[in-house]
Amino acid sequence: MPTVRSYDQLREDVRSRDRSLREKVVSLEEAAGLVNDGDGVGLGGSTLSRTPLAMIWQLIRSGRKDLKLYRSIASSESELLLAAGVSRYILTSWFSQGIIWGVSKVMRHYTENKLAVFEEWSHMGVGMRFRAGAMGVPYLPMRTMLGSNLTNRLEDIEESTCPFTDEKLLLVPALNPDVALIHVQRCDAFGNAQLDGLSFMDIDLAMAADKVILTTEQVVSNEQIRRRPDQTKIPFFTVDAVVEVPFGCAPHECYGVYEPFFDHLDWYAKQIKADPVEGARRYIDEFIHAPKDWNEYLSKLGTAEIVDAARRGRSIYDL
Amino acid sequence: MPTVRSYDQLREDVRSRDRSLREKVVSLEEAAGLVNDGDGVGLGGSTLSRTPLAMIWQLIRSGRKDLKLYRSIASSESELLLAAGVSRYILTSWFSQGIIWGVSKVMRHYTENKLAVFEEWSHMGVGMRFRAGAMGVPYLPMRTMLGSNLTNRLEDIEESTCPFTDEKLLLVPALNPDVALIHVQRCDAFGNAQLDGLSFMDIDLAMAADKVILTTEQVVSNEQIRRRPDQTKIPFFTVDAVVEVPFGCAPHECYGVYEPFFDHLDWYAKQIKADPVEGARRYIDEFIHAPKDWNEYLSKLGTAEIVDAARRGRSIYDL
Amino acid sequence: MTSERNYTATELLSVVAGRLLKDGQVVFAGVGVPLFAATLAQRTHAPSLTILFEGGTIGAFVEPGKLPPSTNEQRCTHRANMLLSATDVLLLLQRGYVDIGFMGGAQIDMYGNLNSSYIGDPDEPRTRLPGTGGGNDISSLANMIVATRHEKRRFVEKVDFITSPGFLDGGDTRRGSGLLAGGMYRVVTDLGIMGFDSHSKRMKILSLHPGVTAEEVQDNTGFELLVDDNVQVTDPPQESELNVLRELDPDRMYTA
Amino acid sequence: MTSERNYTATELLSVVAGRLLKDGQVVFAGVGVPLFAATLAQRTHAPSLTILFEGGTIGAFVEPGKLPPSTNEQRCTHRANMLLSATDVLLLLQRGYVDIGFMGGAQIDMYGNLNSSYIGDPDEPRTRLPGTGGGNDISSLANMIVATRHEKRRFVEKVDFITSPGFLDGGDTRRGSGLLAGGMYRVVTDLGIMGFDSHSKRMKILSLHPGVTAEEVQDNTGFELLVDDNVQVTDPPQESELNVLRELDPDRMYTA
Repeated sequence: MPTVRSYDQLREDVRSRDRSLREKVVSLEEAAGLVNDGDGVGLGGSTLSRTPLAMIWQLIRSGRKDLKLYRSIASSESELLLAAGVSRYILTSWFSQGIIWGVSKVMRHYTENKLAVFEEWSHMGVGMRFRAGAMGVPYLPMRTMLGSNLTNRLEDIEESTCPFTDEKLLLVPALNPDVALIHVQRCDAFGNAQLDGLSFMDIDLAMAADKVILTTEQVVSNEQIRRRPDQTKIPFFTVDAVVEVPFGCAPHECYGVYEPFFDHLDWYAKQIKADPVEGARRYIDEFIHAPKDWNEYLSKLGTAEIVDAARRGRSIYDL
Repeated sequence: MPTVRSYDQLREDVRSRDRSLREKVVSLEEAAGLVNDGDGVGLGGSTLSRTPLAMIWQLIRSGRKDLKLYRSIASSESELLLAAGVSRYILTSWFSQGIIWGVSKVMRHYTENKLAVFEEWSHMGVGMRFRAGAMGVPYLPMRTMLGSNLTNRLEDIEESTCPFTDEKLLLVPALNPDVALIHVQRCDAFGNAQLDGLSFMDIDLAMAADKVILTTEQVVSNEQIRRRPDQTKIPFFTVDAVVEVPFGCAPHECYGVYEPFFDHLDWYAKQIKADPVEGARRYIDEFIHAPKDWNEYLSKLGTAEIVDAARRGRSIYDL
Repeated sequence: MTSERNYTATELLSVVAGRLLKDGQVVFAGVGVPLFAATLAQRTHAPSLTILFEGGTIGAFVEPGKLPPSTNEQRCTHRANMLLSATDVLLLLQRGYVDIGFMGGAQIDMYGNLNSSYIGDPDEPRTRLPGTGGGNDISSLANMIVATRHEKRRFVEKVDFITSPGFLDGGDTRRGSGLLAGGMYRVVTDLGIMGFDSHSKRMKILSLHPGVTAEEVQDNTGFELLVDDNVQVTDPPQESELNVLRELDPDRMYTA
Repeated sequence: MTSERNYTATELLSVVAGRLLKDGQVVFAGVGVPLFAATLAQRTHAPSLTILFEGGTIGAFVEPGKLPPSTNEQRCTHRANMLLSATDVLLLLQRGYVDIGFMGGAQIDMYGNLNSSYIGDPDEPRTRLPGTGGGNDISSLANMIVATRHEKRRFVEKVDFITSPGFLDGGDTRRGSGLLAGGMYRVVTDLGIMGFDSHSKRMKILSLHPGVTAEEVQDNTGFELLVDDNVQVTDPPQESELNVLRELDPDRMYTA
């Protein structure tokens, strides 16, 4: 398959989408039905922030296979997707458990044993690829990754001479994921989404994807959205499903609502450190497969941690 | 001069700017001193919206010459700059007095008599040029203007074959104005600017320009800015001067603060219709040169119109 | 044209253009007829249609009596779903999210090319027009509806300047120029509805308004029109449709 | 190294790196030493210095005891001047608004190339490291300060993989690759401060920390270091500097 879809195909793929103003609130299970085995899946947020964890949790429960993952910076959510057998391929710029816990031992196990591929682009490279996809152009020019060895390992990249300045530029191809999973603080039933704080690459990702599944802390009325349309960051017609999932990023953070669940993540890191494969598998069994629903999962994280994470989350607005 | 600056030159031009966190509130007169005869000047806003009219008013009073104007869509502000002899060149996509008053008769007089150049790019073409300038790349690829006659009259444009898809693309060159004039609802003394409502091309314009002069309805404390950093749209280090000018877009509008002064604009349009050249000159004498300061100019617009425009402006938030 | 009709030309254009829109579509509209047409469609057969404005507004709702002076002022944004930068709203077209764009122009030719830049030789123009705005972008990327008065000076053999591309020289020339999407869909005038032949891309009469003949349309056109084998007669504007328009523009500032 | 010193290696690196920053600069910083260095500079000689974080934060202010876990969480943004998307904050580098970037890596070579991708053959790596993140972008576009422990296994003749470009093969090779801006500025370690020869672009000792000899530095380096004709002795960290650091990290989570 060529890296970049032809414009004819790209247009046809958008044309066939239902872009009407319609309500699209569904359950996690129903939303997972929109993701097909083998899909390229863009994950919103970055590192420990606004990670669409509830949707990832559901995809693992639903037994999805062979997903190709795209994320600006990958963390424990991608460890779980590898360890659960949902994915064997991730395109990202950095894959770590988080600076304080060091390199991802799950990633090391899977990549060093050639059980999974970690395709490495620079952070801006990932960003330019989503942005080209969002803009409907086949590539964007940029001035990094040149000279390094990153480009040696990538096929889908072109060095080019600028017709205006004769300078060397790198052309990076558009990335249009089959589906994007994005968590937001609030959106309406149509999918008009408002994001607070850091947006990472989520807006470009939403515009670039063929399909968008939003999870949201809260579904609000369309009236509320219309009061400040300049706060809407993702337009409804790019969105295919809306799922209301309070604490939908736990144990990661959602800006202004909760900070990361550090104690849980510390505990998780210890399990992984002891045995990356078995530790992750046990974690997945206990926290992902065993709970009967998302709320039971949250209850396993513990009320004290939820309250503490929420207290810290809200404090960002205490000025 | 080549269309696109070399990257070496672009970087040197930024490097030499004072980007420190420093207060930069000045008067209109002082800010006008930052604009040199012959400069390429990007005008913020669009049509009748958030036009940096106070700064334009001051540039006319200060007798600037040979400015090259760049604006997404041009309206009466550009008529005044032509008629006052400040500029003989405008790059824009549309030059009208506004839909309800029809084509700009001042523009017609100056262009049809070859007294001024109106260089026409498509609206997205202008946008892509500012965006390339903002991104630090020499060009961006796009899919419009192809096939039309617009490209015939432009030298600084390249048709190109996409190395990924073999599709035809148009490459449009970066536009980095010498100075950008932008009006905002509020900013702090450092130049951290928050915009409400429609942003047009102002954010790209600010990032692209070598120098930014902000006029603002209100200078607010840095503390207020820091309360919602996700509302800041222009970073202080791109800004060279901040001028507090209430009603600084009059008789155009400032989103959420005042709508256009329709009666005044109707009256202006009548003067222009009767005699584009003399009408504009008389208007410039009476409304730009004669008043002793901006407040006296406002008083000539009349209290009733100011109050009415403000009432209509605020009504946008009445939901 | 019938003399007993109880609607203005603008109202006729708005009603006929509005009927061409389908529910669920995303429509790029300017002020005047396009906005009336799209709003009328929203309030009749297409409630989930979305209106975009070039100034950056997504999901506009026009309030009766508060029509915006252009698509770049705050009135456009009242109760909108989202605001974008002008560049980003145009990029929605390039990404393919927009189905239909509305367009006008001082001249249109048999291939639907539009001129809003120069009357006469562009080097020595008789009239310098306002220029493309987003017109070139919209007509390069979306399916276009042109709504305009039907006049010979407007419907010309060859436009003096192609500001907004239709089918260029017909046949496959539009595609050959690199314009892979969009193209002219319909031309709606006070006389009829025109489409374009699928091969030659020449303008073709599809429907005649009540009381209008094909000859009358041809007489008001500066090039030879094709005529569809199965020409329809346009249903006249209904009272209910006209009522919506008159509610939107009670002072008849735009619909007169 | 002196044994009587009253500061940790991290504190030493932070102080020395902080002194390299100039007032008014715009600095791209990660967590750990870079953030300590930049914040220390802000609170001492460079009050109008601006800190950017890769996650999208402009003008960060670090609060004592509330250090962010990475540059992508909300703690980074508390009392910031502005937030941008991750892509747009990286584009600030490309536009040229950023003076200095901080960088680390598992390996660095004599030309300042950094490896944070693979130890061993990239096709059969002994260790797959976390990767570049924004490191490649920052080192392609800004002047770089590397702050790291001085260990032979880290300072290698040739990195296994160039994740973040220094001067590539030295001389003009960086420029020849298309990287027209930025480049290695300083390498700060627990032993000294290194710069790069203006012609060959080889790493060169500029300053030795108190009690450290050039031989000691060479012994801990896997390639031949140049030595500046005029090598300095680093001023030891001052009490006032250490106090700032200890106030920022009272639990010594990061400075220990």
